[in-house]
Amino acid sequence: TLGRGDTSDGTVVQLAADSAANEAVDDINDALHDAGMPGDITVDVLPVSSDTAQQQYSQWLTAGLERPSLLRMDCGWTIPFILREQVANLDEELPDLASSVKENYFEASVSTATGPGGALHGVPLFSDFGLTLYRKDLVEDAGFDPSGWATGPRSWERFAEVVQEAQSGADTEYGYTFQAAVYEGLSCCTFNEWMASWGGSYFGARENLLRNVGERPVTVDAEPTVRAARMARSFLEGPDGESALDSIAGPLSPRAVLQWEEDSSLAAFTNGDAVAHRNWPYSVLEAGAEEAFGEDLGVMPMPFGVQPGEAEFDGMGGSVSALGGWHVTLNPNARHPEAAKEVLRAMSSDSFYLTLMELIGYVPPKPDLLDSREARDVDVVGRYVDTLKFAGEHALPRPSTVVWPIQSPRISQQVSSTLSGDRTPAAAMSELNGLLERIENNAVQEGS
Amino acid sequence: MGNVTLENLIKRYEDVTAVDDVSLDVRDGEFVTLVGPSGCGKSTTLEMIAGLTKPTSGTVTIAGREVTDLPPKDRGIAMVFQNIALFPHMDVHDNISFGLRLRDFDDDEIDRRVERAAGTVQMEGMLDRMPDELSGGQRQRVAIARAIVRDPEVFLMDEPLANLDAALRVHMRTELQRLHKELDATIVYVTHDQEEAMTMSNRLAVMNEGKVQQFARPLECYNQPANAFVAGFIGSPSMNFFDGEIDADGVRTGSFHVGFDPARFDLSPGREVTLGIRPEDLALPDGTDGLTDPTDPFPATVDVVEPVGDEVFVYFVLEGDGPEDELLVSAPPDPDLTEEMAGTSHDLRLDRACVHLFDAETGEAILHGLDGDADRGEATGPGDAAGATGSAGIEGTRETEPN
Amino acid sequence: MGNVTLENLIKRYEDVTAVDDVSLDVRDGEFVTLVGPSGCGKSTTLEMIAGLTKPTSGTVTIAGREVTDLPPKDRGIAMVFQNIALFPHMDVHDNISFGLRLRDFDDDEIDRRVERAAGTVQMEGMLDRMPDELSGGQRQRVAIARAIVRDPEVFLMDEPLANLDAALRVHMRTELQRLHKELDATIVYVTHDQEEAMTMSNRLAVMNEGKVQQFARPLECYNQPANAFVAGFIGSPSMNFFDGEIDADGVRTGSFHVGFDPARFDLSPGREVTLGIRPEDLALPDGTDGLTDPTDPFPATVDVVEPVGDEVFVYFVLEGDGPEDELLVSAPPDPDLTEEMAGTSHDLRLDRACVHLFDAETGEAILHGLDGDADRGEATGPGDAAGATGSAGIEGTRETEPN
Amino acid sequence: MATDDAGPYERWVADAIRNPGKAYRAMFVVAAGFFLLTTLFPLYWLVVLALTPEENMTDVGLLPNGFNPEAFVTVFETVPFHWYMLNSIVLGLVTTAIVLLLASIAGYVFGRLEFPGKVPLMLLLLAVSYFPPAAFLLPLFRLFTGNVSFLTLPGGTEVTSPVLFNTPGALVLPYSALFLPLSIFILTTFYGQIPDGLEKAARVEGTTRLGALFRVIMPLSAPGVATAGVLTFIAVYNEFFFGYLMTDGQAQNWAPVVWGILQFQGQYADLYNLMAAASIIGVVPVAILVVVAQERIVSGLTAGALKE
Amino acid sequence: MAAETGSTGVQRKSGVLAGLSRRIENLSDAAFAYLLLSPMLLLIGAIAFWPLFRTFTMSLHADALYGSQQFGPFVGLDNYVALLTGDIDAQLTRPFFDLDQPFRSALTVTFIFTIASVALETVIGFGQALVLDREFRGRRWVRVAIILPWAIPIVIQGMIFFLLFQPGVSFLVEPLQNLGVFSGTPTVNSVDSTIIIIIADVWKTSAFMALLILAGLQSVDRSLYDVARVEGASTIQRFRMVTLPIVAPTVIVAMLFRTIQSMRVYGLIETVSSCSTVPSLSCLVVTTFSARQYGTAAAVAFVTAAVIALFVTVYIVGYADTESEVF
Ligand SMILES: Nc1ncnc2c1ncn2[C@@H]1O[C@H](COP(=O)(O)OP(=O)(O)OP(=O)(O)O)[C@@H](O)[C@H]1O
Ligand SMILES: Nc1ncnc2c1ncn2[C@@H]1O[C@H](COP(=O)(O)OP(=O)(O)OP(=O)(O)O)[C@@H](O)[C@H]1O
Ligand SMILES: [Mg+2]
Ligand SMILES: [Mg+2]
Repeated sequence: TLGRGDTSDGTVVQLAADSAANEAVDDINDALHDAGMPGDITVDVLPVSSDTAQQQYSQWLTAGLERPSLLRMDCGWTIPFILREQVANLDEELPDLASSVKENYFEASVSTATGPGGALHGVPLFSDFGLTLYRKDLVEDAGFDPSGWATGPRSWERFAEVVQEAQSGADTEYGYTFQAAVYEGLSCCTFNEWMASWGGSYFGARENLLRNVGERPVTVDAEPTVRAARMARSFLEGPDGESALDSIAGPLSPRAVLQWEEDSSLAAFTNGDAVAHRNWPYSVLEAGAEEAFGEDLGVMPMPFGVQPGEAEFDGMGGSVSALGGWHVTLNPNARHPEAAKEVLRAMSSDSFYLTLMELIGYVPPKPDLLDSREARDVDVVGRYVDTLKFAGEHALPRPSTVVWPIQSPRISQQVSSTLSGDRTPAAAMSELNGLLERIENNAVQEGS
Repeated sequence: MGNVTLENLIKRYEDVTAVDDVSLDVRDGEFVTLVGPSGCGKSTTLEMIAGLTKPTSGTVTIAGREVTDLPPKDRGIAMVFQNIALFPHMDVHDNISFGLRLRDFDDDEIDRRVERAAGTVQMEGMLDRMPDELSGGQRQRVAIARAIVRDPEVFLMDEPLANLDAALRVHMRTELQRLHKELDATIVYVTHDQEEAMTMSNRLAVMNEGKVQQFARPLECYNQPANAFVAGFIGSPSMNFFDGEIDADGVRTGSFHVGFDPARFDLSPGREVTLGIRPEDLALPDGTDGLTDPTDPFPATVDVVEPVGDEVFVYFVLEGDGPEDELLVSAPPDPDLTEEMAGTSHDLRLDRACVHLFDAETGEAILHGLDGDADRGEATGPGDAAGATGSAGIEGTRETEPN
Repeated sequence: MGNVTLENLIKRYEDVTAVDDVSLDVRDGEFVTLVGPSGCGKSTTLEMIAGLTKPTSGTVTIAGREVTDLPPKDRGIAMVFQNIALFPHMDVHDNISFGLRLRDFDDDEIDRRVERAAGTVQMEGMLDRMPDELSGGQRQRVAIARAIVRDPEVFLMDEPLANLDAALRVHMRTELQRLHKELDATIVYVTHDQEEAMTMSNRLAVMNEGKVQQFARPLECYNQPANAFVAGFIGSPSMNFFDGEIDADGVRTGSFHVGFDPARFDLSPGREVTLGIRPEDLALPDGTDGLTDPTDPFPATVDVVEPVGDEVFVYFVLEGDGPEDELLVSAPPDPDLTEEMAGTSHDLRLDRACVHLFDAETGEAILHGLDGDADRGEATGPGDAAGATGSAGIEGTRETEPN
Repeated sequence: MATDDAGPYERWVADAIRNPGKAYRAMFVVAAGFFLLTTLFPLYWLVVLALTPEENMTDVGLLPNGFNPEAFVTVFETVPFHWYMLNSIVLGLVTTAIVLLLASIAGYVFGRLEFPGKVPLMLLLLAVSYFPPAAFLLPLFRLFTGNVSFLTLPGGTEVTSPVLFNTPGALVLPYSALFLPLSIFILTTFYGQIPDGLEKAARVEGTTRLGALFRVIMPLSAPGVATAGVLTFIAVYNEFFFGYLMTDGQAQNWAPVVWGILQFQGQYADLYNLMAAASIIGVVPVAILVVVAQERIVSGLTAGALKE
Repeated sequence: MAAETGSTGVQRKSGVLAGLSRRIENLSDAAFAYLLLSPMLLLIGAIAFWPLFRTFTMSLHADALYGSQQFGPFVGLDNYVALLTGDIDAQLTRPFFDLDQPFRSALTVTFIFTIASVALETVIGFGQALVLDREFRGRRWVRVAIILPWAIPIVIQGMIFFLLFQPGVSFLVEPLQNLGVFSGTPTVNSVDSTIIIIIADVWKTSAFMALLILAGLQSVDRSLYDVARVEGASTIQRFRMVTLPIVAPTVIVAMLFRTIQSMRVYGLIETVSSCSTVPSLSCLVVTTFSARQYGTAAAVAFVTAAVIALFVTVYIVGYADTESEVF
């Protein structure tokens, strides 16, 4: 290999993660050693692109490769690996750690790393939640008082009103921006949040989301889902738009959102073109930086449609943040399993989570830790830990079962087609319902 | 040991038979020329000897070894191609030395040999020209140099001098002959040039339509052609032919009669024959006294007189009862032979010794040289004929009586 | 109106001057042949007439119009290329009809013309063969057909018959001459074949090293060559040359002396000359009585006797004080001339009327035909010389006295 | 004819009609200009992107919003980009060499020999390129990770395929196999057009049939060979599918340059300016290399090839 | 006798080698051909045909969404039947074939893309090649410029065109929308995206055509042009009657491969737009593949190949008519 070899002595544990982690590999090793990882172990980061990681892991694990020993997996697609028994069962490998995780971490996060039998297969590395960022200065200029918004979600009607007035007051280009390109983010998150906040659900009650494929009901044609779609039409077209929801003020959002993913939408916000914006915690770090909006950045939980009690499906309603974030799983064929376990242990220490929070802005997956002094002391993000904690507690995982990769594109297509006005929300959702049902049924046949 | 033996070689393309059962035995050190009309299969025969074209059937033996299945490089041959085929991406030096470099000769030896070969073809100054910077003749000379630089046992040359001017041809002919002697090489040569074929070869193979018509020494082909085709093909200008019929006391054509005793040659009256006589064997009216055995005179009108430097061609039209026969006489230059002669009528005579008879149907030669005097009947062959063609009976060899 | 005028044409490549100040005036309907040694610039001249090569300087005028800058297609020419260059992706029919199709002839007309042209070159049966299925001569015939099918005003032909056998050549020659007459076309022709050049052309342009050496009627080039180069180049076998020096009563070479009165031709003794005599103008010992004005005999030894069908070449070695001179005599076939003669010694004589003198330095002709008899001094030209070359003085035209 | 008062344009037109060469020249200039503009514009925009500071990545016009050439440096700071490039170049060269060798031989066979089964074989070869790369992936991955066993020895040990994952073999082999058909077809057409006479001459001079291929036919098809080489090299240089599945993406494991570029795809943020800078860095030297190489190959094959 | 054997400087190869080489030279054309092809066939066999065979067997099995097995039980041709009858359309990002939505079903999108891009590329590539075939100053740099797009990785090509048509980022979107050419969000509109992808493809791969055709042009025997000029052909006629037929085999090969490549378009779509906006056949393969529906993915791959084979047949039949060097 062109003379570039393994230079370190001692045990090297390879961790597949993103390039950001790769850049910070020295700090990460220091933090891990501080957190009790034995000195003769070092972690080597194998950067993988988040777009391709799932596919690659699947190949590697199927082929029984020994490296990487640890894999960073999106909470959105960890479960299929668990179901295929391609990642180690931590209840067996690290029982003490497993039980501590189950006890102390955000429930939503843990649920996406847990197998059907309840066994833990991954340690959450950080959690992500959908947040609403807004321009405190503009909102205040428009005569609203945002104090208390940090943990007190607004209703969608109220939110739209505030945004519209702030927009016309400040004459920004857009009011509310979010991600609605035809991609996973639309089905897992943007639309899921809207739908759940109106009490709707892809598959009925919350407990169905991660299990019972084929037996669970498909419920996207229910009224709350259609309502969520109509709300989005109001965002784009205003209350008078075709099949829009007249209670929602608008228009607030450019058609460009239909092409936007996280980064493109965030750019419009940080440029000062929008009043409010939906995004993940990393965006807080960027928009809240001193050279951006600093203290003028407000963050609040996602607005709600109906209260939890009024929700059509169990576990829905209220402010709902889509769950993101990543777990670390253990390769069952890992080259140095014991060392890898040591790394996992160190990774789940509070000090390590806090270091990540400082270094990269990763949100610790433990509510208690978010409450701590140390967390509040962290630059920028520290200001918003209350909101983060609230969102974490109201997080909703995507239904990432084995059929989710098949379902997700169909959902984003249908949602996009109705957002763009190609089809009415009712028609699109009812067709989607049919499609999802067929996929579920098919999966049952094949699974049997 | 560079003899080349072809046995029953046949080459068929989809719808053409290019070479049709050719057998030749070229002796070691012999210079054999293939001649024949365009498309008769000469190049194809050479290519089969070289191993470039696989015969449909038949065998090729070189130096006593059957090589029918051997690749060209193992046959110990060199070849000059009719289409020249210089490698366009190499300069003259590299073209000439190609074969040597393949054989890992050392550089000095290569340069020495290339110099010599280039000298032979008078291309010394142009060793680093590319082929497209050469004239047609220069290219051909490079192709010759490429073949001779290697000193193989057998040379195959396909019209190697076609693009060269007279002086260079003469020079190259001498050089090839020198080479032939010095190297003791076997050469199979294709040319359309009569003079080249006649002067250079030990033997000629006259081909037509894929078949060998005659394989013999050049003068034998000239004097005793095996059939009408060979007679007409060898010799330039071509032999004059007349349709004739044997009668009781000779042969009659549409325009004249040649008297002889058919019985002496076992010819029965009524047999249809073709009578042939070479232009240079005919004498003009005032030269007829030199003839040994002249026929009766017959009238002819001069059509065209064409001086060609060292010869003059006189075209006559014969008067007769059949379709108008033409007759060409070639004579040495003479100030009397001018174009003004056209239209004048003369009485011509033939020398019986120079007449060739062929079967009208098969074209096979019946006899070469007649003899009008039935009294001298006991001789099978004529005596000292004044012409160069004094021999009779196709199987007879040339007998020259001392004078 | 197809006259072609070249004025001071020069073509230089990086290091070679291929054509060096050529001026020619080819009259409408004339048949002009360019001859000259390989690489002398014939093809380059044709290409400049065709417009394929841009002259370095000079102008080309065709049919009265200056065309130096005109593309080939607007010059009204057809050309046969020396390298043949058939389109490999077209069959014979399409190759021949290429130019017609460009001119939107209708299909019937095209077929008619292609048939005729193919007939002329005897390629009727092969119209749908691809070029790589043809023999060398067949390809060349297609190339000729492609040129003649179009009836342009000017034909340029570069060695069009190089690959054809004698019979076909004769046929093609006749056809080209017929075409020449019928179409009244102007033809500029390149050939290395003497006979072709002599018989077909109205005028010859003899070139050497890019320059025109003589531009005159064929027999004038033969009989009164402008310089030693032309003398040596025209005529095959080539003229015999001897270095000589004028002395008081003639010219002396290393081996013999030709007596005449130098003063009569304004030649001062001591002048160095080259003496030339054609092989066919020399008579063998027993033929010397036919000479009109023989010189003193000089001894010579027969080296080689080479019969060539209709001629016999006899190579002599002369005895003398200088370096050994060689002499070639070409004689009509004769049964006495056999190879056994080699080594025998003979006394030779020259006919003074056939001697050519050239300046030793410049090569320019001094005079053609001597006259040994000082008494007949008043005559500028010789009388009736028996040879074909009976004329004296370079400016003199051939005078034939009636006999 | 142009008159004195005719405008320059009319004069030009009149001139062009008289002298069509001039019109062709003008057409040529216009065409060349058009091609240059259309091919270069997106590239120019790529440069603009590379120079635009990351935070200004909105409303990028014909000029960069701000000027930040640092991206070109950052590229090397963040990832060992030069190593990725080198990997790709090495992989490209090795693959190109293998492909040219095998395709030359096959091109010779298909272009110049007649034998039974020729057409079906060519069609079969062509069929390889009908399949999306994904169709090869699973079995190949198993093959290259030692998961395919050929036979079980009497002792019970299995002979398995070698582990090529993360080695150049895992890339060069599929690249060679998958890019072969194109080169074979290209070379078949080129070799088929070389006149027989030249091959014959070479064989008489003493080459074997293959010798004639390498000494005469290939040099004479130099433009075709060079083109096949360039197409293969660039295709390998840019190939991603196998590049990303047959290595783990680390520079020391032979990951190709596209991996390097994709390293700038973060979890949420695509660092467009860095990706743009990286691709310019990756592409320009290669394009120039390719052009220079092509001229060298052509002149090398045609002129100096045999001055050994 | 001065035969070669006696000459100085000749090195005889070792007997074994010489014998071998002679035996090889002696083989019949067919045996020789197969011998020469064997390394190539071995490579392709192991790296292409064997995996394809495995994939084909996979296509005869059901998908396995659960468990560690890659595919489920043997189902015969069920996957193919389901695909062609539309039974599994629900599981595909877009239907395999649906005439009601030509721009949204894989087969039609693939056809539209292929025909449009190959046609444009051929014309433009030919133009570029003709420009490059002439001698002029700076030709080398023009050639660099024309080759450059071909050297751009697909990800980057996709990024350029994605950003060029990204509202908010590019200066192009608004004017185009105002002109009514494109919608405001072209990369999520199927028709707009298809056009953009065609443009992007033409931009990049015309160079492929240009390079190949250029090589073809450069190997035309120049003396044929001389003949054509004397015969009276104008520039255009020379092109049509000499150049074109002689480079035709090269152009056909180039078009053939471009067609095959276009029929498999995937990466460009995924980077400029998305598989659900512009579904191509390969998109279906990749999306089902990444959803671990290996059986279905394999079946779609083979159907894709079959469709391409049909297309290719058109070329081969058409080409066989015009006489061939290739087949
Ligand atoms: N492209 C070129 N570059 C350099 N020299 C050239 C080029 N083309 C021709 N020559 C030279 O110009 C001279 C004249 O060439 P040309 O082809 O006119 O000769 P030619 O009289 O036709 O001879 P031949 O009878 O051998 O065909 C030759 O010496 C040739 O080598
Ligand atoms: N590949 C081929 N396919 C079909 N016929 C062919 C092929 N090659 C040669 N021929 C035919 O075979 C015959 C013999 O060709 P060959 O080249 O041997 O003739 P040749 O005697 O050399 O004639 P020339 O003097 O014209 O060169 C010709 O009629 C020719 O047309
Ligand atoms: Mg021949
Ligand atoms: Mg010439």
